[in-house]
Amino acid sequence: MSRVAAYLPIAAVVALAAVVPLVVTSNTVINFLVFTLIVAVAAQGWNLLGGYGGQYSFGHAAFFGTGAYVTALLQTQAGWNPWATVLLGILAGAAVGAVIGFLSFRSGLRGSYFALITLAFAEVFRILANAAGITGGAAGVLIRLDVRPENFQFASRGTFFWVGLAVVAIGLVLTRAIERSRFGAHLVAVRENEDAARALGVDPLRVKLLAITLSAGLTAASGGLYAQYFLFLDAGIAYGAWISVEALVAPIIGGIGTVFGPLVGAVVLQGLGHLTGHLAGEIPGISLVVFGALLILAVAFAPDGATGMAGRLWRRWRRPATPTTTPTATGGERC
Amino acid sequence: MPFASAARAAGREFISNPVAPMFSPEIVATAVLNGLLTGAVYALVALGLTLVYGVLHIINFAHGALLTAAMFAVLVLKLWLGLDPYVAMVPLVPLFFIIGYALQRFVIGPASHGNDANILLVTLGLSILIENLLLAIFRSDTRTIDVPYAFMSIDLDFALLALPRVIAFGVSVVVAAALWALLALTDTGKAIRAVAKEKLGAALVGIDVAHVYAVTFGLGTACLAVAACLLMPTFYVSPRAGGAFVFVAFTIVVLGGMGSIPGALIGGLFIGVVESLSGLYFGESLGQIGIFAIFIAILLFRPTGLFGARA
Amino acid sequence: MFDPMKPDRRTILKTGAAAFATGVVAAPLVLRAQPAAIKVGVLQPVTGALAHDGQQGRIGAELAIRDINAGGGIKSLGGAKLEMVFGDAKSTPEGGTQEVERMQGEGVVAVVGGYASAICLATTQAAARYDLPYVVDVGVSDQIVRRGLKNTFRIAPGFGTCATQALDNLVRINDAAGKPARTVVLIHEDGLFGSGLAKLLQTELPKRGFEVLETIAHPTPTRDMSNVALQIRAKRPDLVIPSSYYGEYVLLARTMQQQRIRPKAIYAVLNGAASNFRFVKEFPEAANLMMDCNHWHDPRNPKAIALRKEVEARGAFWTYNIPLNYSAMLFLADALERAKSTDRAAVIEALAASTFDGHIMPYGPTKFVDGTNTGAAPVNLQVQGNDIKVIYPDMFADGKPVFPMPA
Amino acid sequence: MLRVEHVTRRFGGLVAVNDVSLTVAPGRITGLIGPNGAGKTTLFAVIAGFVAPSAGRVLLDDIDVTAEPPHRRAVRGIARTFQVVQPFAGLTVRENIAVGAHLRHRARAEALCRAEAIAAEVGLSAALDEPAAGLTVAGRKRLELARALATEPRLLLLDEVLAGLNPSEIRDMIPVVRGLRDRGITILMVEHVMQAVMALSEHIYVLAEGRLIAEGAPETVARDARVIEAYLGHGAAARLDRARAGHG
Repeated sequence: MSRVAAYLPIAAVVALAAVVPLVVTSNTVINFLVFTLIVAVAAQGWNLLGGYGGQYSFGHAAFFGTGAYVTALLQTQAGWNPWATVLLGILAGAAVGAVIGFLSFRSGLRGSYFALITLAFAEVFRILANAAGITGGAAGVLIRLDVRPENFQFASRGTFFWVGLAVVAIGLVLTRAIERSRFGAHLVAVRENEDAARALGVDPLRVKLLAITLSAGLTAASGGLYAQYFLFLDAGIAYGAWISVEALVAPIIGGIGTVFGPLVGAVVLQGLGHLTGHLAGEIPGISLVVFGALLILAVAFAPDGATGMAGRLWRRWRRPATPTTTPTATGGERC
Repeated sequence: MPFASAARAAGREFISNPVAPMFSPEIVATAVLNGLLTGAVYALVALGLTLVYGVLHIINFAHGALLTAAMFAVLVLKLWLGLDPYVAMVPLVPLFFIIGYALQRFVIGPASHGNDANILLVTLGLSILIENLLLAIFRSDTRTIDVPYAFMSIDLDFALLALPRVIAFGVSVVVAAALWALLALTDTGKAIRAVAKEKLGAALVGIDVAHVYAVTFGLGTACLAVAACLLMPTFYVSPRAGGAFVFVAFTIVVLGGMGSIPGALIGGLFIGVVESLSGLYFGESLGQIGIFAIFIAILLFRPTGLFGARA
Repeated sequence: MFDPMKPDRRTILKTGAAAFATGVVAAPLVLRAQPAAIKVGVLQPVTGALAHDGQQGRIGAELAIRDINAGGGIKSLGGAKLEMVFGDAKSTPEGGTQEVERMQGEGVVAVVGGYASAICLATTQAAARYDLPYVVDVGVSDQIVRRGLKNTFRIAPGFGTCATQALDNLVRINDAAGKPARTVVLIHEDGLFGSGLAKLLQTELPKRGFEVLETIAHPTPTRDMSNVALQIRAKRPDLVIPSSYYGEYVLLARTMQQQRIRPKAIYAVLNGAASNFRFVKEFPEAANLMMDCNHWHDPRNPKAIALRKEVEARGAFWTYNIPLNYSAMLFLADALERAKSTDRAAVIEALAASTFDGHIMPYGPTKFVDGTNTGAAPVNLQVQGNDIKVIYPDMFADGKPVFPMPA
Repeated sequence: MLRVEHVTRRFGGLVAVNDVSLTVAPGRITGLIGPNGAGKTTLFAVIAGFVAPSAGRVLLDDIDVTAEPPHRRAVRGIARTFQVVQPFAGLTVRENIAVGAHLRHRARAEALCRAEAIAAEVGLSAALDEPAAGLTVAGRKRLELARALATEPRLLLLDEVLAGLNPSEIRDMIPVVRGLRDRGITILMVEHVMQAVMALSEHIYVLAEGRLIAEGAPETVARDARVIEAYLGHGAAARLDRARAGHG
């Protein structure tokens, strides 16, 4: 596949999505979409480590929250520009990822153990943020409403949609670039079989560390976006289990270890959440019941998620038209 | 913002708690006893988790949600039929055995295609599902039940021990012993141990592995039913109540050694006492962080646990 | 579930479409005999962790709208009826923000509710983008009114007011009984609410002649209160002042009773349980004679009495959320009446200048200073028998304090 | 090229490898044989760096690599296959081989290109875009070999690449291995299939119960009484001798 062909679908999807605020005038819909994009970014982060690296984190809230708190606190306490604090939040989230990754991967934790320890770290952060003075404790942090673009606050929700879409696009491109890189090949190899990878000259610790750092950075970006959009944080939002769950469930529903899986999953999940909310009226928790059920069903019946299922249907539908061998043909061009 | 800054100062003070206070020997002794009483129930919750881990080699993330479900079952039996929580054990233990059996046999097993990572996700999905189903049915209120013996206590001269908690301690120890005996002495126990050790070998000698898995899961869930019956006379239930116990149970399981029944019992009692004493000396809040700190430290530095079986 | 006037889905869809149409065709065309309904946003968390409180708040708002409409609607606007646009904040700030956006889209004239501080902080800001008037019901954090948002009006007393009032009232109750209490143990949850209050009490109580023997923090959730009870027992205080959420407070009260700890009074501030009928009903013995300084209705107000009767007749528990939201809606209706317009700037102006004195809460005439209703104050309550009585201040009281508790 | 000096590896009370020393000369095929449980795979794991020796050293080109992890040794030019094949099951054959090729080629396109060439070399061209999980046993063995080759090793450790293959598959494989030697790759192969080892190797070490019991040219080793005893049991050498005498 040529470079252009590899990135073309991303460009097409992003371009198509960018038109949405021009067509849709309802702020409710835009607001819903912005939240979906924020979740999608967190899910893209999770997918790098979980989907490509096979390390299932149950505590991505640790990175989301760090990104969000750093973004918010450096503005409110130190008065820095939010564009800068969002970037610093990403760096801080990545650093937290590197430290947690170093501690757990060096101790050889994987599978259930890795899931448990990430969950524990996120909980410790939540408790600390809830108690510490600097985070505003249980009352949370509030970013002052001051609508100026240079202040990362926009008069129109549509503008924020584009900002969120830009970050999603960066996530898509980053994922595709990793897929097409040596690091990506190593990461997938470590997921599939760590011993075999080591025999082929792959340093699993290094690969997993890089993966968790990038993953955490991307999820921290999602946290920064959240802070700038809702302008309010508390420990339960920033470090709560909800974002760990959303970041994990979305890629699994959408297609784990694929470029578009997290985005598709986030759209499907948020959409379904809304739909069930409407259908079921005010029965509390009913949309989460659907989340849980979908997760189980996806694992049971669609291990490659919505994108995988769509891909299979697509191939089945067009098989009669174009006979065989497209992959080998493109493979031949490479050499 | 005078008030907020006052609050911040308070927050700081609790983080860097000053000098540990001195307590009389009576208070310390009572705190230890309290810790043992609480720890026994922790152990019971951990027992189910460690049993499932020991045999299926998976961490059941739905454990907390199942405990909550059992607690609500106790509540419903009390409210609708006036059934005493201790009597409720009679229907609930077999019921939860069946629920656990069915979950493993018909949901977790088939859905995860024998892949460990999938099991992790399926049990996570189950926990989300169960917790929110309970929320949908019972709403988010905190509920309690009133029993005539709730405030009876045993007077030890220096301490008053709540009768329901003493009962909970006794029953927990008996259940742990019974579970150990079941594994050591019965044919079912032998089959479970065989599957735990060598799944393929066990299958070759004609043991129905899927059945044994499900039985194990059922036993683990039945332990939760017992724990729920013991907890409800003194505790409250809300759709998130089980979550308060589950991390402690995880900690106990890694502390006692994954899969070890004596380890879970000793670990539970140990954590109970540690929590009680650190709560006394460093404040309850720090006690909570202490559990996580122990948990993380053990996973990082001694994942086989402090006591009990090797992994 | 209690639901006095649940609209079926079709009417919601229809009115939604109607709102869209009128929005497009513009207002001057309204020349019909029946004036167009005025849409009022009611925002409460009716799902998620705060669902119970949200459902209660919603009941209050709904009943108020029903009563206002039955009384002829907004007369200065030709008897226009109020129409509720309900939004579920899902117990999260982003859930609330989402609903404010929807309400804005549906063209509400104002939003009432919010309940939790976190939700109120986020949603008032979202509403401020559109200069949408926002009447906060509970939202105890004083940050809500300290940001200079012109659209935000909180009718209930905030944290600072409640804390100082609680202290003053304690001193007066103690003095009136001949100062039986001198020593205090403070129990608090370790979040900002509890620790903030504890810090304040720690500095203020000694100035008023009390001695704080011990301050004990506990997290939420706490699985076991035995140690806390143990420490209380060792200190033998005259007063125990707890500030915790419902579950932990119930646990503490039960453990204290089980450990036979009987101080001269248990005096709570803004507590989750001490003025909750569920607690009173489920644990009459543990709850009896507990005091709380909190929001409550005015027990002498006939409207409030009738409202409570009606709610209890339908099998729902009575909590302060109901009269508070009821009162908030009356307050808004009064402002609309005086504004004679649904123009947002006019409504905000009318709200800010309000001297409304028809509250069913024990409040004096409304007077807003920087978004805070300085006419509002909490009252002291005590569980007596199976009821919760207002025992202080005397002008609202329907009971006499039982203090100290009989041994 | 490779020197193993006095390597011992204990697992608890069990001594899997006991004071073994051997050298592998460059450009040749060296065989390592022995009955089941002789410690061949453990010794292999020590050489490749997957298992740390309890005592002794491993030297590559006179550099002590005993403390180096496997991936560092791979960079130095040691490649191994696994007795129990370890494919990246979720990836295609091409992607599997490319992981190995990435060791010397950073660019993705180049690595994929190399993978294609190597697949041709081991006879996997037809399966390039198949998922590795779908290969036959013989195919997986070839994949193991191809991946190791893709790292462009100087020393190739082959752990029973012929085990589990049928005679005709073995016949196909032998020239492949020989071709590698001819390209200048030094090979150390563990084999159970005696015939093949004898045919391929220029020098053979025999391991039994963790100890080295014999070494030398294939013909010498095949006649060694200790080797025959180790393989066929006590007294086997004598019985064989008598049988030969009878025929002669």
